[in-house]
Parts: sequence; C-alpha cells; structure tokens
Amino acid sequence: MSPAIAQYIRPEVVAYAAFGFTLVLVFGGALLAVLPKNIIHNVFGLATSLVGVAGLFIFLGSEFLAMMEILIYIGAICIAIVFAIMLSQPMHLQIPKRYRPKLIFSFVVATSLFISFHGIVTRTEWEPALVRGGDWEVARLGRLLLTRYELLFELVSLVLLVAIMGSIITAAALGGDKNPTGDEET
Amino acid sequence: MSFPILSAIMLSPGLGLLAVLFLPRENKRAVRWISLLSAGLSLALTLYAYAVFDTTAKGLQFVERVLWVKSLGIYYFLAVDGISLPLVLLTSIVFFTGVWTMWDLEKRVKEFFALMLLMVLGVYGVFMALDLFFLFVFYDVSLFPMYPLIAIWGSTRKEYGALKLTLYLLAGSALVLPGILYVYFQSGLFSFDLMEIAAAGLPPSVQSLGFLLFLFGFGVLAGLWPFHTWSPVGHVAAPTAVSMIHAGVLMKLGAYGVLRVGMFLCPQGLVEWSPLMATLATVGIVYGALVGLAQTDLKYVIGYSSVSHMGLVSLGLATGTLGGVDGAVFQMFAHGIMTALFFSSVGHIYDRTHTKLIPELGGMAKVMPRASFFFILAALAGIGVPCLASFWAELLVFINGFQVYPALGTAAVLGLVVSALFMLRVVQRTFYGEKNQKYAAAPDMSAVMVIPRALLAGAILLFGLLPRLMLDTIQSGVAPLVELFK
Amino acid sequence: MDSLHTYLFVALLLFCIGLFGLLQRRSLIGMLISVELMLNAASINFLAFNRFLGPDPAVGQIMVLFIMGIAAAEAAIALSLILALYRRLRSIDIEKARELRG
Amino acid sequence: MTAVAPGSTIVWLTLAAMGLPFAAFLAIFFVTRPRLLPSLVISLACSAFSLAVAWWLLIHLRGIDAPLMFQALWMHGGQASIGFGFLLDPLSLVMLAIVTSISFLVQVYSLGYMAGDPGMAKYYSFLSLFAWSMIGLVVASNLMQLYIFWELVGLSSYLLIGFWHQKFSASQAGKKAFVMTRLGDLGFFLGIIVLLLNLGDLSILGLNSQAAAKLSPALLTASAVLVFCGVVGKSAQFPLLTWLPDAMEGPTPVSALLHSATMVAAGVYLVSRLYPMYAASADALAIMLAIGTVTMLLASTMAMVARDIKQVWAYSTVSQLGFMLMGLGAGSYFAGVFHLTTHAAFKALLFLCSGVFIHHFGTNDFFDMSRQGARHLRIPMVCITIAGAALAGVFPLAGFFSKEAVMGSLAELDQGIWLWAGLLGALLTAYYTFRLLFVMWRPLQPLQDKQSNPGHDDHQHSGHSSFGYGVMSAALIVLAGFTIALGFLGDKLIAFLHWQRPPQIPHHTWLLVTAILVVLVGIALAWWEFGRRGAAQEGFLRRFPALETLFARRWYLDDLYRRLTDYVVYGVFSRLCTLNDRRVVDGAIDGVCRGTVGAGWLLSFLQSGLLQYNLFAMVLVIALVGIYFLLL
Repeated sequence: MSPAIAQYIRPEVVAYAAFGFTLVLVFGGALLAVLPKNIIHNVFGLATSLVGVAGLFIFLGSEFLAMMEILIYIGAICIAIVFAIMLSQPMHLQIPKRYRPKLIFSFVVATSLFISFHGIVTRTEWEPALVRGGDWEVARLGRLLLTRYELLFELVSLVLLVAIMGSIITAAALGGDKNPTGDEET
Repeated sequence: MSFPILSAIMLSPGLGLLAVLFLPRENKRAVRWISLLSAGLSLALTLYAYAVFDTTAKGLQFVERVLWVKSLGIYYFLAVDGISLPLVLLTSIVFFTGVWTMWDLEKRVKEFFALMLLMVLGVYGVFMALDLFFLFVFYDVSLFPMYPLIAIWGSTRKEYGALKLTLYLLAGSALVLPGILYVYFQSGLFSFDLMEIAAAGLPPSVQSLGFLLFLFGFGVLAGLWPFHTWSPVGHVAAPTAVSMIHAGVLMKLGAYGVLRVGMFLCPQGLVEWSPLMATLATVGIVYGALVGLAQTDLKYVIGYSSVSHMGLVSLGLATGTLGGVDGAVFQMFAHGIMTALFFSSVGHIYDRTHTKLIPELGGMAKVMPRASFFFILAALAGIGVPCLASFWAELLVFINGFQVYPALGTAAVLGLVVSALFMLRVVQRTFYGEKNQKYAAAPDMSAVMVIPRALLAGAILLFGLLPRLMLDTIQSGVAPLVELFK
Repeated sequence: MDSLHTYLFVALLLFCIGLFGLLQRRSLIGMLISVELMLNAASINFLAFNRFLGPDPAVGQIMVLFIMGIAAAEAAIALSLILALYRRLRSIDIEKARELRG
Repeated sequence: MTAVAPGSTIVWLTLAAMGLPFAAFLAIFFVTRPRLLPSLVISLACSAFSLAVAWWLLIHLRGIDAPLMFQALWMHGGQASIGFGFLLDPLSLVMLAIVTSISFLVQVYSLGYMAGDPGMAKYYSFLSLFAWSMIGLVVASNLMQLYIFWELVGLSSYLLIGFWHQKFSASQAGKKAFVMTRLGDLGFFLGIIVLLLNLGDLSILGLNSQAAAKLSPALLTASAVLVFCGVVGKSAQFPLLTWLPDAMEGPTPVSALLHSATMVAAGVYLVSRLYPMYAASADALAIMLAIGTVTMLLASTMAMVARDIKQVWAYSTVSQLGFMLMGLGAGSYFAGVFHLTTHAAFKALLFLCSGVFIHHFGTNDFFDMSRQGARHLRIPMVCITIAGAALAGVFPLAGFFSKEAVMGSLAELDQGIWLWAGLLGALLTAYYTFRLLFVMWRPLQPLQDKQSNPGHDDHQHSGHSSFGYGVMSAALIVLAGFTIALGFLGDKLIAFLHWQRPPQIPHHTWLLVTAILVVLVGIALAWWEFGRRGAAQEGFLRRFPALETLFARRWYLDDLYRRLTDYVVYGVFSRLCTLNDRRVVDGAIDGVCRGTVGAGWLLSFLQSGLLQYNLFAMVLVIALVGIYFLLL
C-alpha cells in the first residue's frame, strides 16, 4: 500500500470508516424499507437495516446481542414477513396508490417529532452512573438471566408462547375457509 | 332522647314504600291502602308535632343529631323550626290528599305509589335535614322519581315535559352542589352541619358567591323568572297527584332551599343580591299573570299562576324583613294547599272529560257542581280574597315589599289585578255559561272523593280565618334568621 | 463513535424514519416493517445508555433481549392478524379496515 | 276622642250581629242548600237579629259622647299587626241601622221576587255573606279590617251579579264589576300601606286624630287620594263607573240592596269614616269635589237617554253618589251622610218598585211596561212616584232636605261653579226622573186588554202568587214610610252625628227658593216632552243624534276599556309574554339541547375507523408538546 494511503489506514480511521459503513447500512436499509412501493424491497431494506443495527451493537460492546439480533430479527421476523407476503397472494401486484397529502403530512409529523426529541436529547446533561461495572462477559449475562432477572426470562418465554398460540389460532380460524385464494368470489 | 318524631314522620313513607314493593302487582287495593295508611300516619305525626311545637321558644325543636361519617363531618341531623314545620305539614296534607285523589288509578298502580312514596320521603328529608350533605341527597331523591312519574302516567307531551323538567331541575342541583362544596371548604370546619357553618360565619366574598349559586340553583326549582318555563310544561304533562305534589310541594322545596341554605348561610349575600332577586321575582309575578291570560289549557293556567305566586314568595324572601319572610313562608304554605286543590279539581275534570282545553269546557258548573265549587274556591284563594289563606301572605309580602322596594311593590300589586282578571276569565269560560251538552253525562265527584278536596278547602278556610295559628309558628322560626340581615 | 450523542442521534433518526414509514404506509405489512425499525431504534438507545451511562452492562443487554423477544411475539401476532384481515377484506389496505368507526 | 271599652253585653251583641250572617252563609251554603225552607228561615232569622241589634244599639247608645271600641289581635306579621273588632260611634251606628234594615227588607222582598228560582237557597246564602261583609265593613275598628271586608263585599257582589251565571252577560258583568272594583282597591291597598308604614297603626280613631299631625302634608294628601281611589272603584265614580250599569244583570233585589243603598255607599261611608283626615288636606277634598261633580253630571246625562228602567236608576245612583261626594268634598260632613241615608231609602224603594214591574211584565224597558198597563199596579206606582219625587228633590220628601243640605255646603265654597253644577245636576235629575214617571203614568198607545204575561226576564215561575205580591208590597210600603219620614229627621241626625254639638249651618233662603225653582223647571221640561197629552215621548235629545248616541254609549267609556283590555292587555302584553315564553326562553333551552346533540355528532368524526389518523393525532401532540417545552 502506498504511504499516501497508509497514513489513512491508522486504526482510528479504520474504526471511523467501519462506523460510517454501518451507519450507511442502517439508514440506507431504513430508507429502503420505508420509501419504495414494492413490499419486497421494503422487507429487503428492513433486513439490511437490521444488519447495520447489529453492527452498531458490536460498536456498543455486546457481540452476543449482535448475534442475537441477526438471529432473531433477520432470521426469524424478516423471514416470517416474507412468508406473510407470500401467503397473502399477489398483493405485491396491487400497488396501493400513494396518497400525496398523507405523505407530506406524515413527513411533517415525523420531522416535528425528530426536532422536539432532538432538542430534548441535546438539552439533557447525561451523567453516567456513580459506580459502573465493566464485566461484559456473556457468561455473567447468562447467570444474571437465570438468577436475578429470572422472572424476566420466564415472562418473555410466556409471552412468546402465548403469541405463537394466538397466531396459530387466528390462522387456524381461517383454515375452515375453503377458498383461501378467494379468486372465485366476486 | 325522646321519641324521634321527625325520623318517624320521614320514615313512614319509607316503610310504606318497602311494604308496597313487597306486595304483588295485581293486588291494587292493598297497594292503595298501604300508601294511604303511611300517608295518614305521617299526617297524624305531623299534626301531633305541630300541636306540641312550642312557638315561644326560638330556634330548633325535635332535634336528632347523630354523627354519621367522622372524616367528612357528616351528621344525621334532623330538626324542625318555625320555618320548616309548616312546610312539613303542607307536605303531609298534600301527600295524603294526593294519594286519596289517585284512588281510582288503574295503570301500574304499584310502581306509581312506590315512586310517589319515594318522592315524598325525599321531600320530608329536605325540609327536616339541617346537614348540607343530607339536604342535597334528599333534594335529589325527591327530584328523580319525577321523571318516570310524568313520563309513564303523564298526559299531553309527557316525554318532552318529563325530560325538560328533570333536566332543568338537575341543572339546578348541579349549581347547588358546587355551592355546598364551596361553602364546606371555605368554612374550614370540615363539617356539613348547617348550624356550625352558620355560627362560624363565612367571609363576605364567599357569602356573596355562595348566595348567588344557591339562589340560581334552588331558584330553578322555585320557578324564579327566567328559569320558570319548565313548571307549566311539567304540570301539564304530569298526572293529577304528581302535579299536586309537584306544584304544591316541590316548588316550595326550591324556595325553602334559597331560604334555609342561601339566606341562612350567606346573609351578606342576600343583602348584596336582594335587588336582583326582588326584580326577578316581581317580573315573575307580573309575567306569570300576563302569560296566564293567553292560555287555553286549564293546567297551563294553573302552572303560570303558580309561577306568579312563587314570584311572590321570592319577593317576600328578597325583602329580608321579618314581615316579608313571614309572608313568604306563609305564602309557600297557602299556595301549596291552593295549588293542590286546583290540580285535584282539574284532575277530576280531566279524568271525566279527557280534555283540559277551556274552549271545549264551557258550562261545567251545572255538570259537576262539586268539582267546580272546589276549583272556584281555589281560584278565589288565588286572587287573594280575604279570609282565605293566601290573602294574609300576599298582604304581608306586599307591605314589606312596598317598604323595601316601593316601585317593585307597586308593580307586584298591579300583578294582583292582572291575576284577578285572568283567574276570573278562566272560571267564567270553564264553569259559567249554558250547561255543557258534550259532557253533560260526566259524573260529578263521588262523596268519597270529595273528602280530600274538602280537607284542602278546609285548610285554606281555617288558616284564612285564623292566620295566627300559622303565623306564630313561622314568626318563631323567622325571628332569629332576620337578625342576620341587619 | 465513542460519544453518547451520536448513538442517540442515530437511534432517534432511525425511529423517525420508522415513524414516517408507519404513518404514510398504505399496507399493514409495511407498517409492521416500520414498527420493527422503531423497536430497533429503541434497542440502540438502550445499549448506548448501557455502554456510556449504565451502572451494570448486563442490565442493558437483558433489556434489549427482552425487547427482541417481545418484538418477535408481536410480529407473529401481527402477521396472523394480517392474514385474517386479508381473508376478510380481500386486501390489506389499512384504509378499508374502518369497522371500528364512531 | 279617646275610645271607651264597651260593656260585655254590647260586645257580645255586636259580635253576634256580625257573626250570625256569616254562620248563616256557611250553614246554608254547605248544609241546608238542597232544602229551601230551612235555608230561608236561617237567613231571615239572622238578618232580623242583626236588624234588631242595630236598632237597639242606635236607640241605646243615642246619647253617647265617646266612641266605643273593642279590638282583638287578628294577625301580626313583622310590624303589621291587624286587629279585629268594632268601633261604635254615631256614623257607624247610623250606617249599621241603614244596612241591616235594607238588607232585611230586601230579603223579605226576595221571598216574593225570587220564588220558584232553582238556586234560591244559594241566593240567600250569598245575601247573608253580603250582609256579614257589609256589617263587618261598617263597624270595622281599623282600616285593614275595613279593607278586608271591603274586598269581601266585592266578592259577594261578584257572586250576586253573576248569580244567573248561565247567562253569559251576567257572568261577564260580574267579572267586570270585580276587576274594576279591584282596580280601585289597588289604590286603596297602596294607600293603606303608605299609612301603615308611616303611621305604624291603622286604627280609625288613631288615623283621624294623629294623621294630620304626624304625616307631612304631601304624604297625607297622597295617602288620602290613594284611599279615595278605592272609593272611586267601589262607588263607581268617574273613571270606573261603567261596571254599575252592567251590574244590573243581577236580580233586582240585589241591585236594590247592593248597587243602590249599601255596597256602593261604602265608598262614601269610607270617606266620612276618615273625614277628619280628609278635612286636613284641602287638595284631597278638591279632587273629591271635582270627581264627584264630573261623575254626577256624566251619569245624569246617561240616565236621560236610557230606556231600561234599572239602567236609569243605576245611572241615577252613580250621579247621586257623585252628589254625596260633592257634599263631602265641599267640606260638609253632615250633608254627605244625610244624603247617603235618604238616598239609601228612596233608591232602594225605586229599585224594588221596578222589581215588581219587571217581575210582573217580564221586560226591563219602561216604555213597554207602561204600554202594558203598569199604571194599574196601584202600590208600586204610588211608591215609585213618591220615591221619584224624593229623588228629584220635591219639597216634603227626604230627598229635598238632603239635597238642600248639600247645596248649602256647595254655596259655602268660594267658586260659584260648583253650585251651578249642583243646580244643573238637580235639574237633570228632576228631568230624567219625571221623564220616567210621566211615561209610566201616561203610556202613548196603551194596550187595551191588560193581559199579564207573568214571564220573568230570566227564569220560569208560575204566575205571581198573591203571597209574593203581598210580601213585596209590604216591603215597598215600609220603605215609602222611611222616604217620607227621614226628611224631617235632618236636625236630629246632625246633632247625633256631631256628638250633640251641631255646628251652625248658615241658612240661605234664596238657595231654598232657587233649588225648588230648578226642580220645577226640570219637571215642567219632562212634562212638556213626556207628560203632555200630545207629547212625542222622545226627549229633546232626539234633535241632537250625535249627543244622544254619546250618552247612550256611556260617553264611549266602555269602548275605551274594551279596547284597552283587548288590544293592550291581551294583544300586546300577554301575546308578547307568551311569545317570549315560547320562543326566547324555551327556544334558548331547546337551542342548548340541539347544540349539545350537534356537538356530539361533530365529534363523532374524530372517531373514524382509520388507525393512522389516530396515530397522527397522537404523535403530533407529543411532538408539539416537546417543541413547546423546547421553546419554553
């Protein structure tokens, strides 16, 4: 590598570049998930954005969560969404027409929320906690999950159980529907 | 503690109510007899209390005071003085005759008498309770049965009448409640006991606002001028006994409320707002008479005459003098009895001819002489013919009204002439003239049904000839009150 | 990269994009996607606080785990609802679902 | 003049005289109404008793030098304490005698007149009610009690005028009488209040003695005039006189009793009762004099054209009352009272005679009566002539002396106008009285056969029984006796009235002569137009038709009042108020209801099914709140 490039490949520059790349991933994916009309692009956008978020998790120091993020969000949820898209038939063909005033109105609302929260965030002086532990070990995380935050753990599993059953029942209620495609109906 | 006579008077309709509720629906006779018995019991007890009442002793008698809720300072505090005893007597007489008049009611008798008993329970409670909390609770208990009573058993435009009446009165009580709470908190005593708050005295600014709230809150029920339109509509729609109780007693509830709560707690408020109250009252008197002239329905006529007479009561109260308030309380009693007689005779006419319209009713005197006699007697009492109860009341109110507000007094006296004109015009159009062929077959009052009306007519005549029977009692109640206004 | 504000800024921006998406979307699934984005924005926030301010790093991470769990449950139910809605309305256009009107 | 407490016998007798008629009223009306005989017996017995007590008191207390007063507390409220009792002094004793005797005579007379009427018992109960209220008024010890019985007299007149209430005109007349007198009573009531508030006590003796001293002249005149309004109402003086001619709708004995002798005289009695107070304020007397004169002249003009016999006497009563008030207004207490006494006698006689004619011929129009041979009924014709002569003021009869007394008092006044008015009134009175008498004595085309159609103007009744005629004529004869005798009692009365110290009234012979001359001229005029062989019996007014209709239409007073009540009271006020009631107040309330319902409907749009709109709203609010705090 030529010395001109070399003086750029100092570790912090690489770090910044990586951070920048993750941000691009996050915001690019988010925009991709939101703006295009085609639902498939949205799902793809969501996936890329979540990958970026996983990267951010790594920057924030918890690799375990990054893995989890990729596993749960991208692995499970995006795939489920894709399944839903497939099951609800050729909806991606019905491109719902965009409704201009609604677009502008929601943009205005989103930006006004952004401004107000940004003001709040910058105004508050964040003081770090007095005593701060440094142990980021995953094992500690596991021990805590099963000791102190055991209830939390149970709760999440319970919620998941109920959710799954609920969705099965809702979907099952439709099982009786003879023509899921609904083409023949007028 | 001696025999709690006041609770007995109040609870006899309560017991009657319970008994009636447990009776089977078909047994109409038993329902009627029980409600008549409970009404008779409360009448007997009231007469006994009236006889035993010592007119020389100023202040409260037959006091029953029991602490009920400590934290809020609510007392079960029943007592009677010169002002409330006549009104309790009025309620018992009107209720007794009312139940008797509705003897031949056939439609859903059980519910009717149950609701009537409940209403009278509320009315007794208001006249006797001296605890703001209980006063307000009973005040609303007496208002609510009014709606079903009119809506189910009523006559012309009953739903509209019932709805309008109830909404009006609830709007009124919606003003009273903040007033009570305002006074409760401002007094800082954390007690609802009327006497304690009055004794402690309230700052003038509180009194002025409090009085205003009570004036307009209770004024709605008392038929104060701008808020009077519900009373004719309500009376027209209501069945006989209900309009008897309503015009005869409930309107006095409003005036009593203004007197007991408004003037007793906030005397400075009265001193400050009495010109307004007097003007509204006088307008009510003249206005009621004038509008009465243009009516064609008998009950409307009586409704507007009640507005005019209740205007007299508020004028009497507004003067704030001993004679004026005396006259006002006596007028409440006299007008109550008179209107009850009015409505019971019109009720009879309506039941027999199914019309209340004056043009159709000419020449009834020959058809039903008894009903006409009672109506004409009530009409004469309404005009203020001497030796009938309301003459003395009007006399006192006019004398003191003239003394305190000469211009308003003259206008009120002028209203008297107009009311004479319109009452006689009604009597002439309805009762005199050729014998009415269309209703010639209508039967007159049976002997049994004459008794309640005779009782009312007798009361008018008795208190007309011997006014001191009533005035001494009222004076003993009003004397301590009037000192507050100096 | 190592100041709290940048992470908060990023999370907020992501949240607002998700919100924008939620508001202007005509189809339910689109809305679901935007909700997912907003949830992730929240998780970023949590972790940022965890790293810069939090007393104990594990707590933040547990919180994020919790969010993920809930998000998964929510997505599952949402998708089944979407299917049910589709069965009923023949389309997943949010504007059509108006039965609950006043 | 301090009052003396009467002995217990007098107390009980007077209270009984007052109470018995009321007891009779209650008994008859509520108990014995279905059975006629007992009711008649009760009513006549009580009336006789009161008559006896009245005359006994008059004779027994002839020489008293101080008024007897007895008073018990009837009602007290605030500072208004009202007593009930009686005050016996010459004035009230004389008036009591008049009232009781005439009411007894009328009750006897009514036995014949009202025989066969279905409501006869009710009629007698109302007569007793009237007797009670009139006696109560006459002997009242304080002004409030007087006012109370004053109203009761108004009530009984309402009941008696509208006795045959099937006839619309009767009930209409009753209502008109009640409302008009009530209008007058309004002023009276205000006067009482003014007196009560400024003087504290309303006893008549107190008023007469201290009123002038304690009250300021302006206040005294004001209250005197206000009380005089009551007199104007009750004695049918100038503005409120149209109710009396209409009151003739009532049975004739009622007209005789109420609307000639007693009730309408109550006003004059009230003024004479409070005469010391009135004498203290010159303006009140001046007003009284003026109104009396105007009424006297007005009514006599109306009487000249009336064709109904009772209307003639009604107008004549109004004019004679005006004449009495002129006497009182001119300052002579005795003249007013003396004329009141004599007038009560001969006017009652006139009415009762007309009653016999009406009863016999069934028509009120005296031209038809005379054509049907009214002159054949001996006793009524003689009595009506005596009474007519007395009314006109012919020499030996009572009317002459009392008119002369009034004329004398008028002559005392400095302006001559009043005397001239008096003389003119006397002339007109003589004219219309003798107009009637000549028409009765000398009908133009007398129907030959004297068929008597016993029909009565308003109720069926089988031919006049001899008993009925006998009873009626007995009453007539007694009254005729009074008319003749009363004239000569003048000086005894004046002594009695002034506690045995009569003031010296100047005696003008020239006045005596002119009075007689004026009466003769009046009679001659009447004779010329009605009595003469070839007279056209139309009256000189026929030549001035406009004037005649003016008088016939009661100077258009009736139309004025009709228009007033119809357009102003009904039209403007009550319609306005009803409109206001319906539109404004009700409108406002219903408007509020509609408003709430509308608002509810409007808000329902917010609940549109669109989820996203709700979301918009939520987020927008959060954002705005955030920005608000930022800017803060």
